[in-house]
Amino acid sequence: NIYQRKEEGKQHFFKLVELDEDTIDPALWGKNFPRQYDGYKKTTELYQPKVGGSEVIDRLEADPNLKKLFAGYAFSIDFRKARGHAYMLEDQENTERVKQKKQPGACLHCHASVMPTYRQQGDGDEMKGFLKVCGMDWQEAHTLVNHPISCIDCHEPKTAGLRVSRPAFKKSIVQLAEAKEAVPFLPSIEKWRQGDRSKPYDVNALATRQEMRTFVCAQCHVEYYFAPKTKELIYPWAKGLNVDRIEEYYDEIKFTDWTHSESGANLLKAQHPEFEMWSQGIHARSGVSCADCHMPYQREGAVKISDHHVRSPLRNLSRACQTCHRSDEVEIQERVRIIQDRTKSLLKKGETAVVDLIASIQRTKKRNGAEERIKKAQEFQRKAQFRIDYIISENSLGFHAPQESARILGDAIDYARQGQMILRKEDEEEAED
Amino acid sequence: NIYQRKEEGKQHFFKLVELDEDTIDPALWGKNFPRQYDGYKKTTELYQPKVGGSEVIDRLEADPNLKKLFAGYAFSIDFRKARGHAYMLEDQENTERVKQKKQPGACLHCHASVMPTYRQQGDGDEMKGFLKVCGMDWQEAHTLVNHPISCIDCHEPKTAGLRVSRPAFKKSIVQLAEAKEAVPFLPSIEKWRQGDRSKPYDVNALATRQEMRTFVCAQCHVEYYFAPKTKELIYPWAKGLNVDRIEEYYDEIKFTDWTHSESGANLLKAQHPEFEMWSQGIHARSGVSCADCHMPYQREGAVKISDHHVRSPLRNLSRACQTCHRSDEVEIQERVRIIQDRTKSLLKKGETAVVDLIASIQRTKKRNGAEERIKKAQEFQRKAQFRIDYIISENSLGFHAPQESARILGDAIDYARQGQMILRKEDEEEAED
Amino acid sequence: MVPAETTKQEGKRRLRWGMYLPTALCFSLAGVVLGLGSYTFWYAEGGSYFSTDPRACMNCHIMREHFDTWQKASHHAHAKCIDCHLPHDFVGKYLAKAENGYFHSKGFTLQDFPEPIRIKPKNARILHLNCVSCHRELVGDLLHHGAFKDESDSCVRCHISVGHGSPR
Ligand code: HEC
Ligand code: HEC
Ligand code: HEC
Ligand code: HEC
Ligand code: HEC
Ligand code: HEC
Ligand code: HEC
Ligand code: HEC
Ligand code: HEC
Ligand code: HEC
Ligand code: HEC
Ligand code: HEC
Ligand code: HEC
Ligand code: HEC
Ligand SMILES: [Ca+2]
Ligand SMILES: [Ca+2]
Repeated sequence: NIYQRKEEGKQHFFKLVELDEDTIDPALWGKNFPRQYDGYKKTTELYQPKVGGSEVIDRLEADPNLKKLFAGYAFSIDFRKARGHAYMLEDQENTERVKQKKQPGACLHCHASVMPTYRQQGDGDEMKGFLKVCGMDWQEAHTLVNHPISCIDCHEPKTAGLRVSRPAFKKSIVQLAEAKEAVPFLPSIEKWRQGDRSKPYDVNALATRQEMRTFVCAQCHVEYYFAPKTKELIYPWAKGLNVDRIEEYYDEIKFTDWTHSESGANLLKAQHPEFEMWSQGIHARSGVSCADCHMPYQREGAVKISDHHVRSPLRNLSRACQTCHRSDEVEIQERVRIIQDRTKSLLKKGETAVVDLIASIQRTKKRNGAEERIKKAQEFQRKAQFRIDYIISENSLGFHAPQESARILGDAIDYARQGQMILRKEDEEEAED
Repeated sequence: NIYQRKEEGKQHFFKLVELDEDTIDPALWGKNFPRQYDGYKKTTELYQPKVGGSEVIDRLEADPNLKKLFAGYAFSIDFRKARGHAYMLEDQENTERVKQKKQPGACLHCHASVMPTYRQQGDGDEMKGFLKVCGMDWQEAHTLVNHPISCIDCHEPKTAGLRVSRPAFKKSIVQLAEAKEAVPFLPSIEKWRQGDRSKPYDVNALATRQEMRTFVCAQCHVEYYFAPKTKELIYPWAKGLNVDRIEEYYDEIKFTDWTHSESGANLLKAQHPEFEMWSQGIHARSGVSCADCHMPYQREGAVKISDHHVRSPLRNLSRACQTCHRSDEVEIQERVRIIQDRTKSLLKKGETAVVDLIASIQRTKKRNGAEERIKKAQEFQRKAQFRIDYIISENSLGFHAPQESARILGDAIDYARQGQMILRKEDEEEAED
Repeated sequence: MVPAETTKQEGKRRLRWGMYLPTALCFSLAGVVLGLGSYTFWYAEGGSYFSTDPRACMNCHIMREHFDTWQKASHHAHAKCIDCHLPHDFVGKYLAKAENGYFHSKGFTLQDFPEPIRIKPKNARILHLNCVSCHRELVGDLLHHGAFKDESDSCVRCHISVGHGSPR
């Protein structure tokens, strides 16, 4: 490149500390990069409205439908709103889902700075260590880690360039690359697909920088499941990132997270599919990354840095949105509100429909002879439940892909109501079973 | 060639013909404004894929559900895709809805250049003439007009500035101004609301130029009804422009367009609510007008003119979209397709649900004693039908407001399925009626 | 502003460019000739095209809007057309001028360019590098850590309005 010379910037930072792959302690990184460290530390800030005196928003309390929807599963015991990155390990330790239920070591993949542990457990082979730790009991695995997310999880220690570290992501993105569904929002994968495919897609080598600004987040902010026996953590992308493809994938491998304690249906649990939802939205198609909105640039003295106080962009609208959108803050806020209100209104209807369906199944179960129809109704519950849960657990309340979120909820409503219908008969109809 | 190019630096405009409020003939306007006239004439172009050898797309043939949904109403006899403006009068003359059914003179308000007729019939008072013509038989009124839309319908003849001419619009926008629902996308109305309101909102005096670039279209591309006795043409905006507000309005005045011939439900007909749907979208909030996309600027030599070949922007993507959106044409096309595909998929489910509901009601009607429940089911049909029809008859297939369109369809599905449910009983339930 | 740093590496590149200079000049010439001849080019005031004066660009009415919007935009006081649109280094500047001169003359004469006029990918990269060159002080650290290392990102992605106001 003839103009490459200009790419070389002026250097303002000083290498005071030698960092390597085992340097988890962010304070050490902070010696070299004090501004980023300052931002990172702010993820301890609590900014949610306090509910009932506690600092935690109890989602089960905020929406009474949830207990019913998740009946029989750990999420009906304890389910809270996410807090800042600083709390990720502590919040996992404290959730009743871990305290009251048996969980695998796989949980730690996204809640701790875990790479050195993987290497250690795998005798230098991080994939091997990853698999080993996944299969441990949570309690055992937990003794092997001691820090929430740190710089090393997103940065390569020599240059501080971005890279992904997480084994589950590295493996699953290979599956995605090999899937058929188009991914125009991930140009490096589209490009790899055009090639000879002799080697699997290698994310750290091939991803564009702008993709990396999303991929580092997609290491964790994704839908996942644990392989039934090994408890290996897997992201269900082998058919694509659309919710319908993910469901197909689960159906094909006959996967089930739990059996609903009231209806007996075999259900799927959706968890924070932010990456998947983002991928269906107009921002992804326009090349806007997670970091653009959640870690916008910020001027600090003579230099610009990425704001490492990862948080809701609504708390930082001017930097997060206004370079691209010229409206004033109130207007931008209002646009987000409208999108989220529409999502909420459909979500409420979806939840009501599934709750109704659960009650119908429960009532119908009391009599004999309806087994076939109950089975069908349970299948509808599975489809509807996964979709409303997809929106419940996606943390932007529809913002990351407004129309797609509404489409998913429309489908959910239709499935739930059809499930109910199967359990009812028109007055004129003969009993079929 | 390059000499000419240099010449075109200056714009020439010669007033060759004196125009006044009675100059309907666009050819006369064309003497002064030949470029705009050239564009206008192109609205004769037929560009839809030809179906069955005909130049007209038969929507009833394309979607067999429609006959069922509109059973008992004129729209089940003949319903086509819109064509260019040049055809508006001819297409109304030829529709079986006019040939086989009695229609009022009100129909002509949006299909002919009708203002001189109104003044003539009202002895100089256009409001009076408007009301008189509305109440006539279509056949009688039709003899009073002879030209589809012309320049005079959107332009003031002295300056060629934009203005709205249509009485129904002028009256209805006053109602909208007095409504409670916020209309941030119409700043001149918000401003009027802040004022002392001593005089009703006067659209030609108060609207901004950018609003006028939408209002001239909103004279016709709107949902409407005829007042039951007088057949006065009215736009149902007294509570706001959102579909839920419009439904409330109709329910409050107990309005019904027709009674479904199979289910007996009293239903509403939605017609081309482009303006209303646009108002709920992000483009409206961003101040983007109908003319920006449907009449984009086009350079003719050194002069920029508005493309008077009003048509689908998909046939003119670069001018219609690329001034604001930096993506290439294929990508823009793809974005529209994705939005429209999502809408289509939900619409199909909505139609199926309403068709199912109609069948349920029909079956249930055969027995006695279910009157109360049938009545409730019919109410659900009304709600669901209006919403799916709102999307069917809105001609952008969701593009003008993607998430809102999906929300409306989600609601429609929920209502239709609830209607069905009322007619069914769970096996365990006692018959209630 | 930060004075251009002359590093060893930079010197090396200059040298390397010295080797290509003849080729570049050829291209440059070919560009002008292909651009429907020097007559066209001069008639359309191709001469003033090489000037730093923004009014030179205005010689074509087609550039009028860009001139007008530039006058209202934030950089009116800081940068002229060529500061943003032509490479700041000597060789690149003339190569780009020749190539762009070709497209400009061709476009203007044949009126066959697509509208709205859209910046070509190569020129978008030149533009980006010009932002960097004036703002190196501010964004230097970002570049050091690999930011903007490929063409998936550019300053203009967020700051498109600095030259001609916001398109939306
Ligand atoms: C190693 C896993 C991991 C990575 C990588 C990660 N996150 Fe998180 N993130 C989490 C977890 C876990 C939480 C919830 C913490 C809690 O509630 O205790 C969270 C919480 C959040 C929150 C909520 C913060 C709040 O204050 O409400 C946001 C926003 C967020 N992450 C965005 C991002 C973005 C953007 C990136 C990439 C730049 C990213 N995350 C990378 C695991 C991760
Ligand atoms: C694929 C990455 C990933 C895995 C695996 C994972 N988490 Fe999380 N977890 C996250 C992210 C991202 C958040 C923040 C977003 C949210 O709250 O939905 C989060 C939030 C949480 C929270 C705070 C909010 C809440 O749900 O109450 C708890 C507690 C939690 N996780 C526990 C667990 C447990 C227990 C497991 C294992 C069964 C687990 N996590 C596995 C990524 C993960
Ligand atoms: C165009 C801007 C934009 C992009 C791109 C974006 N987000 Fe968001 N995100 C938002 C907004 C706005 C919200 C809603 C915040 C709220 O409700 O407080 C949000 C919410 C979230 C939340 C919940 C935060 C909270 O405080 O509850 C998480 C987690 C999140 N996003 C992660 C991601 C991830 C991961 C990506 C990339 C895959 C991403 N976002 C891409 C704008 C964006
Ligand atoms: C959740 C992921 C994540 C974590 C954790 C993280 N960073 Fe970053 N960091 C990013 C992203 C994304 C960028 C933007 C990089 C780019 O645009 O190329 C960035 C950029 C940087 C840069 C380049 C300059 C800049 O500000 O853009 C430095 C230096 C840096 N981070 C240091 C740190 C340090 C020190 C820590 C720990 C205290 C840390 N990072 C933790 C995601 C992370
Ligand atoms: C780097 C650029 C960029 C950033 C940052 C960004 N956006 Fe966008 N936004 C876009 C683009 C591009 C579009 C697509 C439409 C277009 O081409 O203008 C868009 C579309 C939208 C839309 C309409 C589409 C929809 O999904 O309804 C909304 C609303 C929106 N953005 C809000 C936000 C908010 C809120 C933020 C900050 C949290 C934000 N954007 C940050 C570039 C950006
Ligand atoms: C006087 C009433 C009236 C006005 C004013 C009006 N339209 Fe129409 N428009 C119609 C009618 C009627 C049709 C259908 C004609 C037919 O199918 O024969 C139509 C058709 C159209 C079509 C479909 C064209 C095609 O080729 O498929 C578009 C697009 C359209 N109008 C946009 C607009 C826009 C934009 C404006 C304002 C700049 C506008 N209209 C103003 C009555 C009007
Ligand atoms: C408020 C304005 C308005 C009124 C009143 C109106 N139309 Fe239209 N009409 C339109 C517009 C706008 C279109 C183009 C959009 C479309 O096809 O939905 C149209 C399209 C049509 C078409 C072509 C497409 C189709 O539906 O087959 C016919 C025929 C038609 N109208 C007949 C009538 C008849 C008959 C009446 C009176 C009962 C009437 N119109 C009243 C505005 C109006
Ligand atoms: C941001 C651009 C944009 C704006 C603003 C806009 N439209 Fe559209 N409109 C479209 C697109 C795109 C379509 C879909 C065209 C297609 O499917 O061929 C469409 C479709 C239509 C159609 C059907 C055209 C056909 O050929 O079937 C009509 C009629 C219409 N719009 C009228 C309006 C009116 C009236 C307004 C203002 C109240 C408006 N539009 C505002 C972009 C726009
Ligand atoms: C459906 C409405 C409509 C009709 C019919 C119509 N125009 Fe226009 N016309 C517009 C709009 C909208 C503009 C843009 C005005 C603005 O931006 O202020 C416009 C602009 C113009 C202008 C100003 C220059 C320009 O091109 O922007 C002239 C002159 C003009 N029209 C002449 C005509 C003539 C002559 C006819 C009939 C052959 C005609 N118009 C028919 C809507 C219409
Ligand atoms: C005059 C400016 C303008 C024109 C013309 C325009 N748009 Fe937009 N568009 C916007 C703005 C502003 C947004 C909102 C997001 C933002 O602020 O960037 C937007 C958002 C969008 C979005 C994302 C929001 C959504 O509704 O999903 C799409 C898709 C889009 N436009 C497509 C188009 C197409 C297709 C056309 C041409 C038919 C078009 N636009 C014409 C300004 C425009
Ligand atoms: C401060 C930097 C700056 C200056 C000075 C500047 N421009 Fe630009 N120019 C831009 C940017 C930014 C773009 C948009 C590039 C893009 O879309 O990627 C642009 C785009 C253009 C385009 C292509 C149109 C498009 O939208 O892609 C033309 C033509 C142009 N400029 C001409 C000029 C002329 C003539 C002048 C002087 C009167 C000028 N520019 C001054 C930054 C500048
Ligand atoms: C000879 C008439 C003429 C002159 C003088 C002129 N332009 Fe242009 N310019 C054009 C035409 C014609 C196009 C469209 C060419 C195309 O898209 O292929 C254009 C396109 C451009 C583009 C975007 C297209 C691209 O190739 O990236 C930029 C940027 C630009 N001009 C900048 C300038 C600057 C800066 C100047 C003055 C130094 C200037 N122009 C002087 C006629 C001219
Ligand atoms: C010829 C030098 C020069 C060029 C080229 C240049 N700038 Fe600037 N820019 C300045 C100066 C001088 C200022 C004002 C002082 C400051 O903030 O450094 C400025 C200010 C800014 C600002 C802050 C004020 C504002 O306008 O928002 C931004 C952002 C910016 N430039 C971005 C860019 C981008 C992006 C480009 C390339 C498209 C660019 N600049 C090209 C010299 C330049
Ligand atoms: C992803 C979006 C994004 C990109 C890409 C981006 N910037 Fe910025 N830039 C911002 C934001 C946000 C601010 C405001 C920071 C603040 O207010 O603290 C900013 C501020 C600036 C400022 C003004 C700083 C001040 O306050 O005076 C300049 C100059 C600037 N950027 C130049 C550049 C240059 C040069 C590039 C390319 C190397 C670039 N930007 C790339 C988002 C971006
Ligand atoms: Ca899951
Ligand atoms: Ca109606």
